[in-house]
Amino acid sequence: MTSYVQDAINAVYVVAVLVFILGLKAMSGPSTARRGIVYAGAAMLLAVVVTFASPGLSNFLLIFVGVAIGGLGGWYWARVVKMTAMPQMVAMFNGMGGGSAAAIAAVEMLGHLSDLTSSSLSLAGAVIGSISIAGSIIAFLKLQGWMTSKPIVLPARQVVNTAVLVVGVGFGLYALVVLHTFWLLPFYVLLLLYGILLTLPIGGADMPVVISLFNALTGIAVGLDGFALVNGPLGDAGYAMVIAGVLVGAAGSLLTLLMAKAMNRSVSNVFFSAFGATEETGAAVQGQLKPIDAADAAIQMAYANQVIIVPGYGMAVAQAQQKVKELADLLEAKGVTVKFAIHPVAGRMPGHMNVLLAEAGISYDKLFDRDEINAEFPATDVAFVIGANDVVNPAAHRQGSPLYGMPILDVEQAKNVIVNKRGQGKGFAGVENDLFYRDNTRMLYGDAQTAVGKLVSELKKAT
Amino acid sequence: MTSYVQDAINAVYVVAVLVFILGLKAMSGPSTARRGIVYAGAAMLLAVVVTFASPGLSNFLLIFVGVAIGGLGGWYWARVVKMTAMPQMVAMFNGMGGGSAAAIAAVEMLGHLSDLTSSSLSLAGAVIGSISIAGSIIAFLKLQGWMTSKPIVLPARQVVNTAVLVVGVGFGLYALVVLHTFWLLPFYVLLLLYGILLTLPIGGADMPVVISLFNALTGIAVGLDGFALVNGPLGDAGYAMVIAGVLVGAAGSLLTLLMAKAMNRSVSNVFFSAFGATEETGAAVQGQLKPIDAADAAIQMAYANQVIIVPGYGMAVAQAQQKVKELADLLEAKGVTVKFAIHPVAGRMPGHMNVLLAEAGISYDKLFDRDEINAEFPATDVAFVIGANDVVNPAAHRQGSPLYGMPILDVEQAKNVIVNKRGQGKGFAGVENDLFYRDNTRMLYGDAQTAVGKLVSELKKAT
Amino acid sequence: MAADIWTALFIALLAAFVGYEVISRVPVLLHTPLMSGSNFIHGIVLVGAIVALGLATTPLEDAIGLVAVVMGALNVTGGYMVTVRILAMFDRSKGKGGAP
Amino acid sequence: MAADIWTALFIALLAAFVGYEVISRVPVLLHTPLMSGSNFIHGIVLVGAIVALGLATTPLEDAIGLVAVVMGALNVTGGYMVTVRILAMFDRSKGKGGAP
Ligand SMILES: NC(=O)c1ccc[n+]([C@@H]2O[C@H](COP(=O)([O-])OP(=O)(O)OC[C@H]3O[C@@H](n4cnc5c(N)ncnc54)[C@H](OP(=O)(O)O)[C@@H]3O)[C@@H](O)[C@H]2O)c1
Ligand SMILES: NC(=O)c1ccc[n+]([C@@H]2O[C@H](COP(=O)([O-])OP(=O)(O)OC[C@H]3O[C@@H](n4cnc5c(N)ncnc54)[C@H](OP(=O)(O)O)[C@@H]3O)[C@@H](O)[C@H]2O)c1
Repeated sequence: MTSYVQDAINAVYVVAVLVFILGLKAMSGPSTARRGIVYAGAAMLLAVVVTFASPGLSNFLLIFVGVAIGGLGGWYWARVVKMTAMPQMVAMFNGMGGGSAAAIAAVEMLGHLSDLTSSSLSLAGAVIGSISIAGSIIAFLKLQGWMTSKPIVLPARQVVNTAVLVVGVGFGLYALVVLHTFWLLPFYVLLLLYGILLTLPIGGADMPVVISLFNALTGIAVGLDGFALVNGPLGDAGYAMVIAGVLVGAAGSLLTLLMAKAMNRSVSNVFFSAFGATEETGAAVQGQLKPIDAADAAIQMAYANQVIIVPGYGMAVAQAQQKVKELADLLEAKGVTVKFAIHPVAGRMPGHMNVLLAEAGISYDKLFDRDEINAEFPATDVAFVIGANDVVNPAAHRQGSPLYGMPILDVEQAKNVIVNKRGQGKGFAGVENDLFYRDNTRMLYGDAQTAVGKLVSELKKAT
Repeated sequence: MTSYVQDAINAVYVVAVLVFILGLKAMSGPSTARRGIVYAGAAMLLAVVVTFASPGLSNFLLIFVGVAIGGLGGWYWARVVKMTAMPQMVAMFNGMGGGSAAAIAAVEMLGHLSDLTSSSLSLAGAVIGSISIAGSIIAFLKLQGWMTSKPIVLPARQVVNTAVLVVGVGFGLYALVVLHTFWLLPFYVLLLLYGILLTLPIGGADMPVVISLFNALTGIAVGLDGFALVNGPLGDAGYAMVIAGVLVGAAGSLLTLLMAKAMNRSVSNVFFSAFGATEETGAAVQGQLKPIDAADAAIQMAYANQVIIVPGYGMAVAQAQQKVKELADLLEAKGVTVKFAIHPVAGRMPGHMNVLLAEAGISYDKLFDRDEINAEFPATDVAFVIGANDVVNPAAHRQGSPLYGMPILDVEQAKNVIVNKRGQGKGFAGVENDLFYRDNTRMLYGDAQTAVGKLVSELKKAT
Repeated sequence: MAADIWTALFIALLAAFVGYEVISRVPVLLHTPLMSGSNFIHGIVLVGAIVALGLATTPLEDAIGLVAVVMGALNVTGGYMVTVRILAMFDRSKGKGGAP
Repeated sequence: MAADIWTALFIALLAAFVGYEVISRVPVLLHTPLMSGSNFIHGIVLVGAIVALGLATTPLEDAIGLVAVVMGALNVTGGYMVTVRILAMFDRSKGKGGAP
């Protein structure tokens, strides 16, 4: 009997793994992405449900309570959270996965410390899972603004961090050797501490890369747990964990590298340089900032043939996307062609601008990639830069600049450039931007929401 | 002890599988391809060598003899064979793999007919392996010219073939059910027969697709054998077979589809339509063939600014590549720019033209893809087509033609076209080619080797 | 036991390749949903957590197992929901082609 | 036994994905060497053949096992040699870039 049940369960796991892979594949193309996640979700549900039929389980009440709390909590939280808080949400749920992996490893080690192969694998899973949960929580706190998003740089941190890691792992290994579970306690404490220390010196703006890396790490932790459990209670479900975990581990590692590359950083640079803490580079810039007021800016845009709007991080923090949509609609009503130039790493997460503008109801076919739109700037009357800085910084063309090599939007070639920002704040990379000092550039100061709001009222008045 | 040996062997298999995958990956890019095969070869050697250390083996003398015969034979044969005979060589070695898989399955079934799971898997491996070896041998005979390469169409073949397959598999299943190995004999005989019958109606020109499909099938047969052996004597070596086999099965299936697509056929069409046996389509063509003699052709080329040479199947069968090289050198000596336009499916195997021309010593940077060169024809004085037909047939632009949709080389746009062929023979697709009747086209009749030879002597005379 | 580790290694090796290949050509635009989607997929950890809690014998194991289940469930449902919401934002993409 | 079939299924599933992904964007030019190269890789059948012959007990099994070994060895060495020779033809490609 049990054998048939086991076969049926295994079949479900095999199918689930198949669908996960197909789902992930589908998720890497824009047109198939939604279908991918829905299928993967169905497969996951199935895999979780059949697990209840695994032979020898007890504790069903507790399991139900746990699944209910976590499931409803996660569902609710993810539904109500604002779109702009998505990155920290991903960080949080990812951390939960790492925590779960660490906890499973703990249960396993408490029960079967004597099986050296399994415990070693569990220990490895616990190391990685603990780092992932602690680090992810710090990332969450920083992005949520419950903790300064500035890099926090402790003295001698490389030495201290390494020491914490080594001593922590040492406690774990000692527990395996002397077969005494007590030593797992300091092991976990130190590993969690290490995760915190590792993440503190990283600035908020680097967080997408960090989250992606912790995501990959959690995958690996899950895979290691699966490894450890294959011969024990889990059987082939262990393989499903190994596959899903390693899959995410590999995919996530690659994604981390791609993300870092897209913003012209290296991963080790993100983790070990405390970028943004001290940096203040940039050659002295010639020229003057020339302000413009909302009325004049509105007139310039209203009489333009074509306006290209370049949104950046400032638009996101000011939540100005609705106003921007109104502005675009008004301009179009006046016969102006309005396009949006979207830089891939504008904002603070990949695809940030697309997500916000789409949310505000701006039609997707007005959004253009760098490659699609760069050639159009020379023929554009007004380029309106809203809270963007690095992605339009011509310093990227100059060797020696920290931005050197980053592909930028060639805004400076437009006939007129209007830049909205609050003051003289630098961009994420901390580099001066001489675009702002050019002859054809005017500065429209103020918070993006207010400033664009004023433009909107000016335009309405003019009608 | 054995356990450590076993671990070491397993580690080698894991590494071997890793290298196979990397090797295959490398082989799909032109610049890394050679490195890929060399690494894969080293991994294979290692995997074979450690297998000798597997616990419980005997019969070492026989094994050595077998490996020596097969190894030296394969090595020698593959070294001495002419480059033009490569496709049938691949077919042959692939068939050997299928045969080996079928034979392993036989040994397995003879020894352990009572284990139903393993025997069923072995039986499946035997079915596929037998088809693969028999079919591959027919493909070899056809391509080698030891058998007519025309499709051989037997009456009622669909019915007969299906019957042979069904009855054959029936014998095999019967053997498993009654646990009597005798019935494996008619099983093997009928399956081999099926492989022959399946391949007979396929014309020589379709063979690359067929070989690729049998290649994928052999992979699957090897995978099935591995599957069957995992729990038995092979242990984790079985997994190595499963992975390598399924890898090739999947890669080979995809490759088969890609190949069929590149020549505008479907795989089922290849197998079930006996293409080329009856077909004789093509609208009536207006106009006249206008011959040219070698002297005039030579003069035209010598006074051209640019000559584009378009080689095809006829050049390959005539083995004219050396003469073509001479021709190109002479023209260049006279200041003529000479380029080669290579259609991806010119000839009878993918990459055929590149291989032959490169072998003749023509520098690779004179060979151009369709995409690279098509735009150049209008500015070309002479396009010289040597034994190509379908790949330059403008009928591909006309809906309704069997060639419709195939991307072609737009030779007809050159100022002058000189076509070398032996007579009025049609191309592989059997379609009339009205390029030959155009006003700017002249026919240079004769076997490619002779005709190009004459051109060469004319040019030498002129110097 | 030892043999199964090798099997698991084979599996891990292949899974790593699949993961790598699947992601290797993804547009920057999809980095965030893809990160979130793969976050959801390691939610399979819930399966392990259920088994761990289901087989727990001491109160301490029960407690840690419960934590594992709650966290795993948070991962899996939250990860799913976030991904669906992010992708919903991209849905207007219909008009503009995108990858093949 | 039954369990191992599932394991092997996992492995086969993953291997199929890897095979598919690895080949999915290959230029026509490389179809022939790639066919030949994958032909070589299923030469791993020789490993199975060696074990089969090594464990054969009756004369009939010996004979069939020997055939399996000979054929497997032909596959593996011939497949290797042919691939190397075909690729050697492409070696002049150096000058002209090619895929990254
Ligand atoms: N997309 C990603 O995945 C990602 C992830 C991490 C990091 N990054 C990095 O982030 C940068 C993104 O470039 P970006 O051009 O979008 O932004 P940015 O270079 O960070 O510049 C943002 C500008 O907006 C202004 N600003 C801030 N708050 C504002 C508000 N409320 N209203 C109006 N303006 C405001 C700031 O100047 P004031 O202070 O004077 O107002 C600042 O100069 C790149 O360097 C990229 O590498 C991107
Ligand atoms: N590359 C591949 O992988 C592959 C594989 C299978 C099939 N195919 C198919 O093969 C075709 C290839 O096109 P193609 O243009 O290269 O060849 P083709 O269409 O087959 O035409 C070859 C021409 O060469 C002439 N010819 C034959 N022997 C000759 C000789 N000794 N000297 C001079 N001319 C000779 C023939 O005419 P005469 O008889 O009048 O001389 C014939 O018209 C396509 O249809 C393709 O789909 C390609």
